Formats: sequence, C-alpha cells, structure tokens
Amino acid sequence: MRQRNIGDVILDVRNISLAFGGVKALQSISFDVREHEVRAIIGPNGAGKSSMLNCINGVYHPQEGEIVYKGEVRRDMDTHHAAESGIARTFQNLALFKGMSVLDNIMTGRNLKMKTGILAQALHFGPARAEELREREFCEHVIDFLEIQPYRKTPVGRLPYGLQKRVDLGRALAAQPQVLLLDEPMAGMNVEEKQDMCRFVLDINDEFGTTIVLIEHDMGVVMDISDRVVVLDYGKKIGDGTPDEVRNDPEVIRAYLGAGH
Amino acid sequence: MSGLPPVTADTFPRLLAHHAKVRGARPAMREKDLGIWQTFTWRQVADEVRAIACGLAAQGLKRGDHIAIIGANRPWVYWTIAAAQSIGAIPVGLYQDAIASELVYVFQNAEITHAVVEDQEQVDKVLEIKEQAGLIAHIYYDDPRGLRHYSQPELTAFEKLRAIGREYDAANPGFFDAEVAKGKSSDAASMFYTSGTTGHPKGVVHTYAALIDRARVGCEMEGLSDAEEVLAYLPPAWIGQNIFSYAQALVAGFCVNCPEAAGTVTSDMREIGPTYYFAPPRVYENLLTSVTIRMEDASRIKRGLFKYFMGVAERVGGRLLDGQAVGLPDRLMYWLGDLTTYGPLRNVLGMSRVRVAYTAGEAIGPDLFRFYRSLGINLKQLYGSTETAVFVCVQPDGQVSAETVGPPVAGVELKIADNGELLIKSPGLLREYYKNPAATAEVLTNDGWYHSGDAGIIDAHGHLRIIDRAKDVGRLANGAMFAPKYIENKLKFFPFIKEAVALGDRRDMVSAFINIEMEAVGNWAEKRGITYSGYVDLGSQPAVRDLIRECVEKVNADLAREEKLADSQIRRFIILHKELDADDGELTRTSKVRRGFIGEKYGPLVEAIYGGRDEQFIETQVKFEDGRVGKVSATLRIMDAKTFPAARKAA
Amino acid sequence: MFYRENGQFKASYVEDQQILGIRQDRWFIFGLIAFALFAVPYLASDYMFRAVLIPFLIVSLAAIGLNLLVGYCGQISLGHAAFMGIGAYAAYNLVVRFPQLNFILVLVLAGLIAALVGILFGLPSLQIKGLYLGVATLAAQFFIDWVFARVKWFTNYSPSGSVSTAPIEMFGFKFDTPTERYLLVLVVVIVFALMAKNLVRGHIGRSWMAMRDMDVAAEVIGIRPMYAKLSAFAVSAFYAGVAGAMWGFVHLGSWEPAAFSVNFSLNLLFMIIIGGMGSILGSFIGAAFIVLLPITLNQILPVLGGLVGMNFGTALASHMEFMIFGALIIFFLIVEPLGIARLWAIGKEKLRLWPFPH
Amino acid sequence: MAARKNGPVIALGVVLAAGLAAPLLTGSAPGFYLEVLIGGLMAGVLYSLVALGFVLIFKASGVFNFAQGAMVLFAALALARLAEWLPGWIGIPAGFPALALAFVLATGIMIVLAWVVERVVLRPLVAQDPVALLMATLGVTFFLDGFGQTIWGSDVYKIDLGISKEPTMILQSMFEGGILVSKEDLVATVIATLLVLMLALFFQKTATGRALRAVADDHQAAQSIGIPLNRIWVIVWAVAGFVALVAGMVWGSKLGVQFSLAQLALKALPVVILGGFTSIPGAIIGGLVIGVGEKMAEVFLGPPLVKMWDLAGGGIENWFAYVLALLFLMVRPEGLFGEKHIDRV
Repeated sequence: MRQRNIGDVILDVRNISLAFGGVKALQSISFDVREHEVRAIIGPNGAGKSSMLNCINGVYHPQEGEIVYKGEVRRDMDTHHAAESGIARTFQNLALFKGMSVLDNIMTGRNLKMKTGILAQALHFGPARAEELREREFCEHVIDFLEIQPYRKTPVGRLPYGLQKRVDLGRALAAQPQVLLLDEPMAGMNVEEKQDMCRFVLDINDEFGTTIVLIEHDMGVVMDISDRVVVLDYGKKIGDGTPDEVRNDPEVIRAYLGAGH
Repeated sequence: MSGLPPVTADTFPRLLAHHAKVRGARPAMREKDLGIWQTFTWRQVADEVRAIACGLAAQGLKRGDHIAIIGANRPWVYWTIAAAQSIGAIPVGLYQDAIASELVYVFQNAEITHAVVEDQEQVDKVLEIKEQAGLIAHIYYDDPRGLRHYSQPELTAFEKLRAIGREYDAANPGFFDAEVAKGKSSDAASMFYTSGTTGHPKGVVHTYAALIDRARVGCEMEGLSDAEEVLAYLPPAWIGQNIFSYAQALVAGFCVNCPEAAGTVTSDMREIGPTYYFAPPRVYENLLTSVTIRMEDASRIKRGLFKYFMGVAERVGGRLLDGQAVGLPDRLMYWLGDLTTYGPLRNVLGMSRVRVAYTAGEAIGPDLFRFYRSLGINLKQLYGSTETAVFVCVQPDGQVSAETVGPPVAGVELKIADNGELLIKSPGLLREYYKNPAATAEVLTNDGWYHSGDAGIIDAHGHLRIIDRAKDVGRLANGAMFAPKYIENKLKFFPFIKEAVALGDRRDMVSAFINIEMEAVGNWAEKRGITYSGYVDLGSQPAVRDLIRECVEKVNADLAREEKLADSQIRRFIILHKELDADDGELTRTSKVRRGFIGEKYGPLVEAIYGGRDEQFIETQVKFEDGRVGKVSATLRIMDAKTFPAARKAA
Repeated sequence: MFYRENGQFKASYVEDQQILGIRQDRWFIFGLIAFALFAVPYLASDYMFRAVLIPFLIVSLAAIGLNLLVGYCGQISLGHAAFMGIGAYAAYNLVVRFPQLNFILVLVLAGLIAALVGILFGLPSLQIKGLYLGVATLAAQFFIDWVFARVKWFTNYSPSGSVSTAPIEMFGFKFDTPTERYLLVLVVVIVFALMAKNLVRGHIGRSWMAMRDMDVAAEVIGIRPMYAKLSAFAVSAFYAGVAGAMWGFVHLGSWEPAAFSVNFSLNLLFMIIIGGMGSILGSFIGAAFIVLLPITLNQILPVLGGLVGMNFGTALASHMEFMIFGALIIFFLIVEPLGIARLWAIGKEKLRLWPFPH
Repeated sequence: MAARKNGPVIALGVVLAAGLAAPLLTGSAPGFYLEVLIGGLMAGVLYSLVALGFVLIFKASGVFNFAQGAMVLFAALALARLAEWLPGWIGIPAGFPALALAFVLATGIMIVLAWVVERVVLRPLVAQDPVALLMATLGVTFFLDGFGQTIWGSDVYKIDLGISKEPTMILQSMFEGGILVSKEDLVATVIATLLVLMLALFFQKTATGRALRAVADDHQAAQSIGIPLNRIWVIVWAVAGFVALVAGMVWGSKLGVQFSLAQLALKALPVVILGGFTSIPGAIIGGLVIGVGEKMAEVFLGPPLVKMWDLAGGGIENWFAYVLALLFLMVRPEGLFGEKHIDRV
C-alpha cells in the first residue's frame, strides 16, 4: 500500500573516523541517506551505531572525514547547527527532561522556533504570549499524532517506558525535522508497543516525508520498515544495501552469528 | 415553559435554523481537540451543515436516498446527520465495530450510495465490501491519516466535501433553504438498524414527527433548557445517543460535548460536568466498583469517614432527593457529609452538576440505584426502545424506585395483553421496518398498538414494571404468571448469588438453582471462621445454605407484595455444585442462562425438587480450560424456603 | 476536598495556560494578596513590619532569584549574597550620584548592574559544573566582598566603610513609615514574582529546565548552553540585585560590607532547599521559614529555659538555629529533595482527588 | 572534548613564577623576601592539612565535603576544652598529659562523628548527584558549627603545645638581620609532614588503605571485590576527622580556637581545585602554592594596589586563593594532579 518517492542524497557521511583516547569507535565509515527514505543502521552492541548518530548531529566530533548535509560540506557538525538545519534525534536510553510534563517536553523540542526575548517573556504579553499559544497548538498536533492526549499534563517520569519513548519521539518531531535520527526507538518494548512505534515511524515518513535514520536491534522491524540498511561491526562498515541484499550478505551473517544474534 | 422552539419548527433542519437565529452566538457543540474544548456556536454549526448539505447534493445525494455514517462522537457526525436531513436524505448510523458482513447487508438493504466515515480503518472496511454492496459511489473520510496514498476514485476528504459544498452554495444561493423548506414532519428523518437476536438487522424508520415529539416531551418533563451540557460518549448509531445528543439538543438548544478520545471520557466528564446524563446500568456499576476499589487503599480515617457518611446518605439522601421530610439533625449530618464526602465524590465522578441522570436497557440493582441517589445524584429509570423512540416511561421526580420504570410519559398509552406482553400506543412509534412489511405487521397491529415483546405489569400507582421478555414468561399450573428472568434478577441483585435459574413453567410451584458468588460468600465465611475446601464444600456449608435461604426469602417477601407474582414465590432451591458455564452450554456466550438446556441437564435435580426429596446425588460433565472433559459429582441438599401470604392490596 | 472542578473546562489555550488554572486556587491566591495589601497594614505592628514582613518579602525575592539559577537551571551558586551586595552598592552609588533618580528606576538599574556582573561570574559555568562551579561562585563572593570592603569609591569614601542611605522618595511621596515601606516592597515583590513565574513557564524557562534535566538532549534540540546558562545567571543576579538594593535601602538603611557575606549566601541556598527547588512558591515558603525560625527561637528558647530552670542566652538561640538549619537541610535532601513546595503540591493533588487516595 | 589545551596552563604558570620572582627583581631585601616566602609556606602547610581531609573523602566517597572546615573547628574545640576540663574531672595534671589524653578522646569523638555522618547523611543519599551531596555537607557544616559551640562554648580558647611564641633567628650568616621564623610554624610543618607520611604509609601498606584506593578508583569494582562500602566511608571520614583534629590543633595553637577557623578552612577549597580533587600530593603542593601565593600577593602586590586605587587596606589574601583557583578552573578543571575524564552521551 505504501508507494514511495525517494529523493536524492540529503546526507552523505564520508570516511568518518572517531576515537576516544585509544578506543577506535568508528573507522572511516561512509554511507549516504536519500531524502524521504528510511535508512537503518544495524550491528552488534558496541559496533559504534550510536557514535555514528552522535557524529551526524554534532554531539561527537570525528577526528577524520566529513559530513555533507544538503550539499554543505563540513568537517564536523555542531549540535546547534545540526538542529537548526533540520536534524532531530531520539535517544537510546531515554533522555527526557524528567522534571517536566509531557507537553513541556514537547514544547521544549520546539524551542528553536521560539524567539521572543526575556522581557517580553517576563511580561508575558503581546508577541511572547501569541508565540506561546501558537507553538502550543502546534505541539498539540504532535501529541494528537502520537496519540498521547491522556498524558499531556503528566510528568514524564510517571509514564511507562513505552510511552516515554513516544514522548521522546514527539520532542524530536516538534522541531519539524527533515532528517530524524532514531536511536533504538523500540528497545525494551513489548510487541504491541513495537507495532505502534513502527506505525508512527512509517506515518511520520509518509505524512511529513521526513527522512529517517534509525538504529534498531529487532531484525524483523528493520527488514520491514527500512529501505536501505548499513551494517556496522566493531566500528567498521561491513554491509550496505536493501534489506534483502544485507540479509544474504555472508559477511553480515558471520558478524551476526559471531555476535550471537 | 423552558422556552422551547415553536411547533412550526417541525424538522431538525428547521430547528437548527431556529436556534441559529435566536441563540446564534451560544455554544451548540464542543469537541475536545488539541487539548482544549473547541467550541462551535449554533450559527457556526448552521453554516457547517449548510456547506456539507450542499456538498452532498453537489455529489449527487438526492432526497430519499440513504447515507451511511460511521464514526465516533465527533461534531462532523452530527453535522452530517443534519446536512443529510436538510436535503431530504436519510442518515443511517452504523457502529464503528460493525463487521464487514453486517455492513454488506445494511448497504444493500438501504441502497447506500454515499458513506461518511471516520478514518483509514473504516475506509478499508467499506472498500472491502464495495463489490458486494454494489451501489456505493462516494466515500468521505474525516481523518486523512494513512490515506495519503489511496487512489480509489470513490474517496473524497470530508474537508474537500465542505469546500465543494461552499462553492455549490455560492453557485446556487437559494438551493439550501428551498431544500429545507421541502421537508415535511411526516418524512422519514432517520433510520436505525436493530440487530435482532435472529436473522438480519431491521431498519427502524422514524419520522421527524416521532423523534421531535418524543424529544420535546422529554425536555418539557425535565424542564431542559438551552443551559444544559451533555457529554456525547455512547455510539452515535444508537437511537438513545441520537435522542439525547441530537434530537433533544436541537429541541432544547443545549450544548453537546464530544470527548477527546475513548481513553479520556472520564477526565473529560470531570471537566465538562454534564447537567443531563444517560448511562446503561453497566456503566453505573463499573463506576461504583472503581469507587469501592479506590476507597479500599485510602487511609484509615478516610475510609471511616466514607463509611460513616455513606451510612448517613443511605438513610437520608434518597428521601431528601424525593423532597420528603427529614429531621434537622439528619439534615445537618447530610450537609456535613456533602461537604466532606458526597460533594467531592460527585466532583471526581464528574457528576457535580447533574440535574437529571437516566438509566435504562436492563434491570438495575436496587443497591446500585440507591447509592447514586443517596449521593444526591438524581438518577431515574426510563423505559423505551428503538421502535418507540426511547421515551415511553420515565420516573418523575419524587416518584423514583428501583423496581419500576415509572408511569407513561405524555402521549403514551399502555396496555398489558393477556399473555402479559406490554402494548404501547405513542406518537413516537416507528413508521415501519424498512422494506420489511412482514416484520412491521408483526409488531405494529393496525389498531395502532405496538407489541413491545416485553412482559410488564402496571402497579397500583400506574407505574410500569418490566419483568421479562414476553416469550420467556410462562404459567404455573394454577395459571398464574411465571416470569423466570424477573425472579432470577431479584436473586442476582444479592452479592452472594452469582447465577440463578428459576423453574416452574407448567408446574405447581417455583423453585430455583443457585450459584453462589465464590468471592463474596468466601469472605463472608472467613469472617465467621468457617473453613471450606472448595466451591462445592463452601456451597454445602449449613451456614451458607441459611445465608442463601435468607436471600431467597427476602425475594419471596418482595414477590408476595405483587399480586400477579405472589404465586411465583420460591418454595424450594438448590445450591449447585458447579458454576454454570458457557463452555458447558449452560449459558449463552453473552452469559444469559439457557433454562431449557439446564432443565434437561439437571433433570434428576428437577425431579428431586418436585418429587419432594430432601437431597439428590448428581454427576455432571464439565469442560476444563484446557478442553479436557471431566465429571463432578455431589449429593446436593434441597432447601425449603419460607413463603409469604400474598398481600392483596386495596386498589 | 474543597475543589469542585466540574464545568471548569478550558475552551482556549489562554485559559488552559493561565497560572492558576483552577477557580478555587485563584480565589485563594487573590484572597491572600488582597489580605496582604489591605488587611495587613492595619493589623501588623511596626515591629512585625520591620523584623518580619519586610525582610521576609525581600529575601523571598532574592530566593526567587537564586531558585531561577539553582532550582530551574541547575547551576549552583554559593555566592548569591554577593550579587545582592552589588545591587545594594549600585543603588547606593546611583542615589548618591544621581539623587533625582526615581527609586523604582534605581532598583531596576541596580538589578541590571548586578545582572552584568552575574553574567561575568556565570562564564565559568560554560566550562565547569556542579562542585567546581560552586567554588567559582565562592570566588565571586569573596572577591566582591573584598572590593566593597576596600575600594573606597564604592562606599563614597565613607571613613567607616559603612554606608547609610537617603530616605526613599518617589513622585514627591516619602516612604518613611514601616507600613509604607512594607507596601512598597510588597508591590515590587508581587510584580517580580509574577514576572519570574512567566519566565519559567515560557520557552526560556523551559530551556533552563532542559539544561538542568538533561543538558545533552537540550543541546541536541538546539538550545545553546551559553545562552541558557548565562541568561539564567543574568536574570538570577538581576533579582538578587533588586532584592539587595531593597535590603539596603528599605530594610537596613545603613550597612557594612559584611551585610552580604557568604553566610547570607548559604542562607539563601537553604531557603530554596527547604522551600523547594524549582518552585516560585517554594522560594516564599523557604524565605518565611528562614526568617521566622531565628525570631521564634529567640522568643521560645528563653521560655523553655525558664521551664527547665536554665537560662538560654541569645548565643544558644543562634547556635540552635545553626543546628536546626543543618538538620533540616539534611532532612529535606533525604526525605523530600523538592522541599515543602512539593509537599504542598502533593497535598493539593490529594485534595483534588478527595476522597480517593490517588 | 578530548583535546587538552596546555598553553593556558603554562601561561598561568609563567605568570605565577614571574609574580613570585618579581619582588626580587624589583629589589626588595632578599632576607625579607625569604621570610615572607617561608611564612607563606607555613600557612600553606596548614591549608594542605585541611585540604588533605577534602581529598581523602572525595577520593573514597565522591563527596565534596564542605564540612571539612567545620570538622576542624569542632575537633579543635573538643581538644581545647577537654584539655581544659580533664584536670578538673579526673585530676590529671594540666598541660601536656591532659592535652595528650584530650587528643585521644577528641580522636574518639571524631570517629564517632564519622560513623554518625555515614549513617545519617551518606547512606540515605548514596548515588545522589554530587550537588545534592555538597548541600548535605553544607547542612553538616551548619549542624557541626551550632552543635560544637553549644557543647564546647563559643569563646576563643587556646591550645598550648608548650612551644614558646618566641620567633627564632635563622640563617643570620647568609642575610644581615637573618630571618625570623616562629617555632610554632616549624613544629606545625613537622607535624604536617609526619601526618602526610603516616597517610602515605597507611594508603600504601595497610589493607584498608589499599581498599580505600580501590574504592577511589571505581566504586563498583570495589564492591565487586567485596569491600563493604559503608565501612570504607566510616574509615575515610574518621581519617579525615583525625586530619581535621591535627589541623585544628596546630592552627588553634597558632591563632587560638575560634569560629573564624571554620572560615579559614574554606581556603582549602581553592587548594584542592588547584591540586586536583583526587590527588594527595596535589593537596599538599596546592596548599603550599596558595599559601605562598597569597602571602606574596598580600605583601608585595597589596601596597602598590592600595596606592594605585587608594584602597582601604590590602586584604588581597581574602580572595587571592579563590580567584587563582577560578582562573585555574578555566584552563584546567581537573587541577594539577587530578585525572581527566571524558564524559560520553
């Protein structure tokens, strides 16, 4: 039923290498992401998947390589630039703002779009107020989309894990990203939760044409929803292609059997 | 007089026009969407309806056509109903959970050409049956999510439909008003499908006259004004929902509120605080259960407070509500209770502002009923059905009881046929079953009486009392009426009794099989230090037998007070050694007892009862969860219960 | 229990986002303010104004300031009294050098100057966190203390090193009676507290809390740590500055550099720990607590002493005060890290759900 | 993040060195200069003593013990008062014997204190974020200050180590006029050195000491090899308490035991920042640097400053240490000897 219109390369990662002290997390990794596609990064634990995402949105700064995003070549990203130019992400181990409500978390995801100054804010008048209301409405659409209306005002800490994951996604979505990096969005979820999450990811991709780069352990999920897959193993890229190609790649199979998957 | 619109406004579209004129700026509908209660004034609603109506017309929907509407409680559902009616089409509400095969029949039967549905799920369902359903030409969907890539020509977004309508309206200015003017009160207004127990569902056709008359009577009786707030949370396809949230709203001009999602109904109810509320007994029961459960883990003090004041309420609350005389000290205590308990409780239940609350459809337990009334919530019973446009009997304030459903409301005549069946004459009767004259003739005799299929009694105060389905009512040997379900219900209202089967058709006395409620009886026994090994053992404890006997005798006492049923007092009963179970064919899947089957299966017991024996050995087959078949056997004691002289009251 | 929320539905975001969403709360707060404005002036004694109400209100404002930084933005400061000092001296110098300035304007300017210094001493927060930052702020404290103790210019070359203020005058009206001064302070505090509340429920407040709760996630969202932290320091110091100016002019009248010592800073910290981190209300509660405790102790201890036939001197009272503060800090950190305000909130929830426990 | 920037550190070092050398070059009497230098070192030794306490506790329990100063005051008060009272109670001769016994008792008190703190404060707050723990120790500080003065009294008391306050002349041969050094300071230095040696031995040679090091390196690891964390904490706090006692004794004998000790002890904060939170040598060297630094600043930098902006007196030493530490934080947050750590997402 899903008919796709994959565009050109929007994000191109070129021989990225990253090391922490002696530890080589990534060794000259290259792959590209096309607009509107769902791109999966898989690999055993410690393969450097999260590090890869962290390089893409500027949390880490690779020692070598370059990142081409929307035609702009950069040595490395910085988080603010990444966010401003439409890259958002979710986190593997929930990184929600636990002191805030669901709504506030999502509103915070909207922060870049909110510009009024401190004085206006303090007086809560005119533009500041209008902006607040406008963005609230936008965030309500996100809440609606992710079907978390009943929890709007609940402190995120009180939500079950699966829902927290959803809020995390909502926070990223609030920024209306062009590229959405999902770090194991379904980790630790039960079957229904996974199905829901899959549905949301696909809907996001359909409805907003958001390009999605996701890390996922659940092979079934990856093979179902992703258009192309990169396989990392111990910081090296050992496979890249459509789910079928990857599934039958002997190298990949070996790595996975080796890693006990 | 609650300022109801003039009788000249005799169709819903005209009523809508009237309100748009006299109270155009007042809220007509609210929908919790995007976190707030988006409000639509009567004028806005009128505009929306106009646009949709014109859109449908432009899309080729014609006077007399049927249009299917499948959706949750959302404003567009009600707007579409009004829109269809504006151009003389007949809206047919369908349940969201209806399965494809049901849809197929309805779509064929009503020759549906247009369908307005909620979302992808419903669209898929309708598309799936398109081939069999034949005529379906247009499907409008409200929520585009997931439908982006659908290319079927039938599909149109609801948004689009309204846009089309606005253009069409601009192009043909006079069109809409002309169409509304064409409508006659004798026209078919809506069609409601009732799923009969057997065979295909029947389409109940109601005219404007019928629906509006009933709605108006209800409003006048309760003095409903345009200040009411109702929460629309029951399926719109159900006639009750249509009456309470559409017909009456359009008559009285009050505001209908649509909850945000199925999961938020309770909290939305807390926010809105409806003033006019309907719920089937089941809902009230669940509410009460949740209250008791939540109170259980409350602090000691709170529990004590609650217990004490509920006691006060039970004593005083009902009487206060019925405006009877109550002593000052009691009034004071109740006032205190209201401050500390009832008030807060009503608040958390969302019932602080309820002026009128109805329940109907099933017999409601007296305790349950009393609980809400004692809280100061004006809960009343009502009797009606799809065919009678709901309002047949309603309990007027001050004449409320758990047993009756009140006297007939204005315009209704009641008659009990010789077989005990209730016959109804009312302006609200159905016009016909759509394209089913045979069925129509069955229920609607040409002397104008509608055969309800319910067996009822009219008591000395002229209050109707529904006792059973007519077909289940039998006769005792002496010819007295025997209504098993009525007796069984009375028994089941006791917490200790889970299931009951009343026997006695064509016999000289009534007897009963009883299943005890393991948990309740178990606790009761433990409190008294009675040890027991299991279900059978518990049931055969003398103390338990006596407990059940008391219940039975209480029921007998009740029955004795009703002349027609005095003979139905339970002479003997048996506490069964196994729970009646659908897997063993003793209950239907909807857990109604299958008397005939049970009568045969437990033949020996029946003989023992009527053979006057004191105990009887029985062995029965049981199916276990894992499908294995086993046998349980026991020697059951047959108990005798005290009966009471029939109290012949001076009528 | 007292809440009746049926029918209090929100039909617009304006309603939904108002500070006091529930009617009953609105009544309560408005009632309280009305009482403070119209009743208290007739009820309270001069001593009450001088020793309790005025200091309470002023330190509340300072505590709000500190809470914005520590409670909302998660940046610790052990030297916040220094910013009050800056406000006080700034105001003093402004008044001395431009006598015609309107007092309100003086307050604001004093706040702004404090804000600038706040930004300056906030810079380390971009590099360092937690403990380290604490020491950095201590450095600020001691350095600033020293500056005011030694640099004569700031004390307008007063030989004793202590300064005394001119009477407060605005629009030709003199604020000399305690009542007038109380009302002045009250109004200022209400206004600024409201502004603080607005800040923390706006996007800037959210960016602060984001830094506090999960700084990496905040950066990924696009929040600039520098802007978030420095704005927090600035605003926080601004509040401290305004409070300091009032402390000097309205409460003390004349003071020495020691008036804004590190102990004052620590007291402010205690206020928000006990009152409630990340809560404007908590700032008030904490302030009330810290202001009232010593006074009550001074009142009660001698009496108690009398009962057991010993005489507790004021020295003991102050020692007891120390011990109780210390114990309370530990108690709250362990039992309810979010302070009395949290307890208040829980109680409120319970009342809303009454008679249900949850 | 990983990239180290040593430039600034070196720069800062150079500036300090220059500052150190400047007076000589600007021709102030070398004798006087040396005197100041030694004075600074002496003061530094005292800072080091308090700093040691900090480092011990931080190493073992990751707690930034703001209360170290309060502990010094408390210990000193206990020592002074007990030494004063004991003769009255059990009639042992005043002077050294009483002092000795008082010292033993005070040590016991500090151990009890350590135990209480572990029970009441650390255990409930285990695995809280450091700031919360810091604030908890703030609470401890206040409690101790109040408690100490309540039971021991709040006047100024003196501890008499039986050393004459007479300063002695040394190195007369080298400089005319020689250099004045107070015996106390010498004694202090000796004691401090001894203490440091003891600690060093304790950490290197004893099982407990090694255990402590293990904990410092990695809490999980420590637990996994079966070291009861709670006991470790008690021990460490006890040791810190003992260090505080010694510091209190030396300091008290020099300046008299009074509330200001607690404030003085705050100076240890910049010291540990300079030396690094986890480094014992760091604490010592840091202490010396600060001690010398602020003395030098006071003596040689003060007057010109005062002249320049005509200040009401110097008093630079009040802030010098902190500002120095602050600068240091900017360029090398982990301190001179602290180990650096990269934090990952």
